[in-house]
Amino acid sequence: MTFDVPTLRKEFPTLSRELDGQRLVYLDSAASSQTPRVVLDAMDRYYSWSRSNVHRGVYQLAEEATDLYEGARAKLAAFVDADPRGVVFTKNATEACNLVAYSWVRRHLGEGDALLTTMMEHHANHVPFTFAARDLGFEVRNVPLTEDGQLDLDAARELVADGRVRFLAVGHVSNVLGTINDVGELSRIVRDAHPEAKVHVDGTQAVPHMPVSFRELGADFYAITGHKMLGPTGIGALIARPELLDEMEPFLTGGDMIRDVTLDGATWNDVPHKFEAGTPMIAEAAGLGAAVDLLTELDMHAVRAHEVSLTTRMLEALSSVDDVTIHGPLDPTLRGCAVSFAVDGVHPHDVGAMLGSKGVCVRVGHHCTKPLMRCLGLNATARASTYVYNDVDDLAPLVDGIEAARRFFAR
Amino acid sequence: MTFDVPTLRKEFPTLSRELDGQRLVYLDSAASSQTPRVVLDAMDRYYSWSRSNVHRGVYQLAEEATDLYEGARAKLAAFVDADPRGVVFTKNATEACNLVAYSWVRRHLGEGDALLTTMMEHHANHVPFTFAARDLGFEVRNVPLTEDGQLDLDAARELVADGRVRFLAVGHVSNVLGTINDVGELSRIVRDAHPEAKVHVDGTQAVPHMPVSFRELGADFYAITGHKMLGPTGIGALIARPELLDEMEPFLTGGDMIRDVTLDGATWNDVPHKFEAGTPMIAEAAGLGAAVDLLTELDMHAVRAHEVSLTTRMLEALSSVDDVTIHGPLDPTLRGCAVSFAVDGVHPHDVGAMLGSKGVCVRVGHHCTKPLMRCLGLNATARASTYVYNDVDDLAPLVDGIEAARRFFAR
Amino acid sequence: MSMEDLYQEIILDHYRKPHNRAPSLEDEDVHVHHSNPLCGDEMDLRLRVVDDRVDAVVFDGEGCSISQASASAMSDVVTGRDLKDALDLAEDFRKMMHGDEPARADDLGDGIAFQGVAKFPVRVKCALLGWMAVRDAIESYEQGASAHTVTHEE
Amino acid sequence: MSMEDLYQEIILDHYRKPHNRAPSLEDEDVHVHHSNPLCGDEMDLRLRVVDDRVDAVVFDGEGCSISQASASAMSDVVTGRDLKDALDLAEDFRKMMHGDEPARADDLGDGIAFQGVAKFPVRVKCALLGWMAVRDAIESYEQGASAHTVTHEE
Ligand SMILES: Cc1ncc(COP(=O)(O)O)c(C=O)c1O
Ligand SMILES: Cc1ncc(COP(=O)(O)O)c(C=O)c1O
Repeated sequence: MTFDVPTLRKEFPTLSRELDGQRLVYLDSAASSQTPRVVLDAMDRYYSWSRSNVHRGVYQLAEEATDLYEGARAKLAAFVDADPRGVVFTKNATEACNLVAYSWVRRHLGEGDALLTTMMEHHANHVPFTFAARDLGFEVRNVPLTEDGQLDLDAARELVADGRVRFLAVGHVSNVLGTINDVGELSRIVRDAHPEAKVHVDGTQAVPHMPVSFRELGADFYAITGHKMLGPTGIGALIARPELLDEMEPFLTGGDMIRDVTLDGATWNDVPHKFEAGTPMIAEAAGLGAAVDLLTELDMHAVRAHEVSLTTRMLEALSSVDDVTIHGPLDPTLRGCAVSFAVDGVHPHDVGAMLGSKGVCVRVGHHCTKPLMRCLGLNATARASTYVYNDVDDLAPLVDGIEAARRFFAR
Repeated sequence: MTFDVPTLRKEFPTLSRELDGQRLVYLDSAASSQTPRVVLDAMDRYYSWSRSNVHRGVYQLAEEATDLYEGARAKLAAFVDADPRGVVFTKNATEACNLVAYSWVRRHLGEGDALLTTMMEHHANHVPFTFAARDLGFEVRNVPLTEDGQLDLDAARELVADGRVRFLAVGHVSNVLGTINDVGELSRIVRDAHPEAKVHVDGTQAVPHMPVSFRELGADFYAITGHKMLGPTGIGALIARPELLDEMEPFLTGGDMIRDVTLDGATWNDVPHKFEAGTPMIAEAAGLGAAVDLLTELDMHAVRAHEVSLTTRMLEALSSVDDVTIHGPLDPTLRGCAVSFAVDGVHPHDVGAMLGSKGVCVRVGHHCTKPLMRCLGLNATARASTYVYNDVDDLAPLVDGIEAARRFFAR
Repeated sequence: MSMEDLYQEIILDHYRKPHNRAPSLEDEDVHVHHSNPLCGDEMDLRLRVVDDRVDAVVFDGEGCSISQASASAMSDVVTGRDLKDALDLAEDFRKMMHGDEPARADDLGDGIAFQGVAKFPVRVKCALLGWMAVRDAIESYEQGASAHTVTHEE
Repeated sequence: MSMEDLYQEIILDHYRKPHNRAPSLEDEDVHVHHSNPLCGDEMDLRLRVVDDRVDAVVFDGEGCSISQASASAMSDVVTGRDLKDALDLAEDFRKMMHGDEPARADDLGDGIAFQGVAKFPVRVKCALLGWMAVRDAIESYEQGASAHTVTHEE
């Protein structure tokens, strides 16, 4: 149940690049993962062999393109254990969250209602809902965090007690703290207080890294992005219960999502097409399909096992550096593999620049989680995040770089 | 001012494919164009060399990715003679039209107002507005067509006479009739009746084929799609006056488009970023940039000249076949290079299948223009459309295939 | 994709001389309207039922050769059958269009000639149009009053 | 991307021992708050004007070494200059950050050490933070009443 990282690494072209003569150490997969050759090849095959538009062509190229596109949908559905009719392709996870905000939240919530989200959400899973709240006057409530960066479920119980919470938006895994949230339990809390409440999960940081079953999770909506799971840029998906999609009004409208159009109205196509307006991301779907194939071949249980063991070593390594504070849970089994840390007295920007100068790529900033930053009393963190192509040999350069930053920026 | 089609054709890998031993004759560029190697190479370079996320990275890869992405914006802006601050990347033209519908139309039009569009719009430029009208109660008016498939501007004058029309949505070039609309004149008609009226142009079928200056056109919004202009799938753009974007509320919200987020609100980033939520289409932008470079190198005046001459020959060729009726203007200088036609007694589907069996790829169906189809009293047409890689040698297979269909399906 | 694979002679015969093609049907029990939004095909199908049997079925409308020929073949096959049996055949045909071997090949009559269409996904909807229309007509009849009109889109 | 290109000794000196860094300023005329949303930097800048000259300027806040050092160098440069001149230097610095040769290299004082930052686009905003804050403070002063507070985000 383990895989061979050095061999796998060869499949990712950027990883063989050198920066100023130093090996590139990519520790920013939580922002965007590297893309393996199989994914590039799948896209290239489409462009060089079957290049055409999907769905309406009567010639062979168009049929091949349609098969690629719909085939990718089936693959992704199988990968997350969902019904293909509930897989809507979007350009990224952000669009998926907005789809839910426009087609469900904005059409169901109003004054007197409340929406529950958390203090650790990525802006993609927060702003679409607060923006809707501003327009429609419903209330937004935020589940606070415990000391160790978990959702405070007792506080959540209180927040839903008045029965007004009709919608929950929660991240599956935090992109800053790494926390794996108990989405099932939080859903139960919300639905116990309001059985008809809908649950939307931001799975952006979960699906690349661990086995996920949409059916078992019991959510209504689940957002995914392709570029963090070995796929190309420009594609994501909303996974949803197809019956729910059936009832919903569309979000983006235009070609391909309609059944008929008259001068003053339209009837909608079947789901999931009703939610896919215009020419879709055909090459990107082909690429994402190939990424899903590779992840399936690696086996998501093995991926998770590799990452737990690597995160264990990462946490040890970071703890060994003086003046380094780790944000988020310290137990690797409770967390994903994005690890945020602070270096006392050195601004994250400077930590990042020093690491960058040594070929080590980490992310610094607020990671699109301003409410969380405020909650932690920070402006920014440095974050190192790993994936299938990382291994323990990537940890020494990280530690060396942090040590160098400490020395260089000592006052 | 002419270019060498046989040489150029070599740059488009799919075109060297054979179908059942026959040369592939691609006449469906109005649906999606072929993609040249330079575009594939640009995307590959990003994925194999600079693969990372944009905008927030302090390491070199992220800076390169940002340069690629913002560089593509500058290129596209120059290509259509617009301010880069007014270039918003979207996933396709349909999203661009929806952006306008959500961020301008839905926030400004209500009962008592009217929106003007035309009988020949693609669903992408029609349904987002009729859908908004249904929700908000404003009126939608449609400019009818003259006998020869032009907009009836006299009728338009009457439609705006009561001063209620506050918004115009019009296509620059029809994807079915080929008609090049006098967008400037129609805008004047609308603005004469209501000086504050906004003009949105669907330029999807114009920008790939002729020189376009957004500034000269005088529109407020202009929608574009990448996959019809030699670019990749999964990217389009809304071109807009930046001052207007400044005033508007965003559409999609989430990461990268905000300045600050608090628990119950957000302030927005500068334009155009305010309208680009989430991880953008980085590779796709790099690809679109390369497509724009190639088109610039070919010179859009030369492209247009090539297409006028080829369309002239296409119209002649089709007219020479018995029982063939051409829809839309017969004067090639008044039209783009999408040519719809009917073969008397043979259903378009059967025409398309026969052509497909001979390696000739044309589109059949309603082309996402149901209102136009009703207006023409048709259910579907067959459409042949050309681009820079087509030449007169593609016309004989088209004519042969139509003749074959006539014989085969004669009753 | 060769023309011969798709357009068998028997299909062309039905296309050139369709059976039971008519704009109206005396004493009709059900009238359904089906359209295939993707190719713009439209079909009106009228059904008359006597003693729980398909007494007569006629179709009319616009469509490609495959949709017209398939409806023609369908009309031959279902006429005279009891409703349940006709529904069963429609389901068999549908499955055949999705690549299954037909369970009742003999009973499908000329419908069997359309088996090759399964290889052409875009045309599957065309071949199904008439069959789906008759299925809806029967189901509408079974659910509804003695006579009513259903406008149904695929 | 080597550290030496970016972090010149003079920059590190300003970073380690910033000049005019303080949380308040007696008799301040303008207080502006700038933040760089991308890296989460925040800066409070206070300005006192006497006879149309920058009598004093202090800054405070959170930021990386570049933003802190640049603000420190800026404060040295603008103090004592008349407002127009200070604005002009801010513009010269801004242009330098966008790759232009500075027109008034000598007058930019230690600010000139930041020229290399132009090669690091993500850090340009950091280096600009203090300069843009002082520009806004002066412009606010010129437009506004004798004393007021402006919260301004880049
Ligand atoms: C005239 C016109 N407008 C809009 C569109 C929609 O473009 P896209 O599918 O790329 O969103 C198309 C293409 O299908 C078109 O031809
Ligand atoms: C937790 C989380 N949610 C949502 C997103 C947004 O994903 P995208 O930028 O692909 O829309 C991200 C990534 O930036 C993320 O980390």
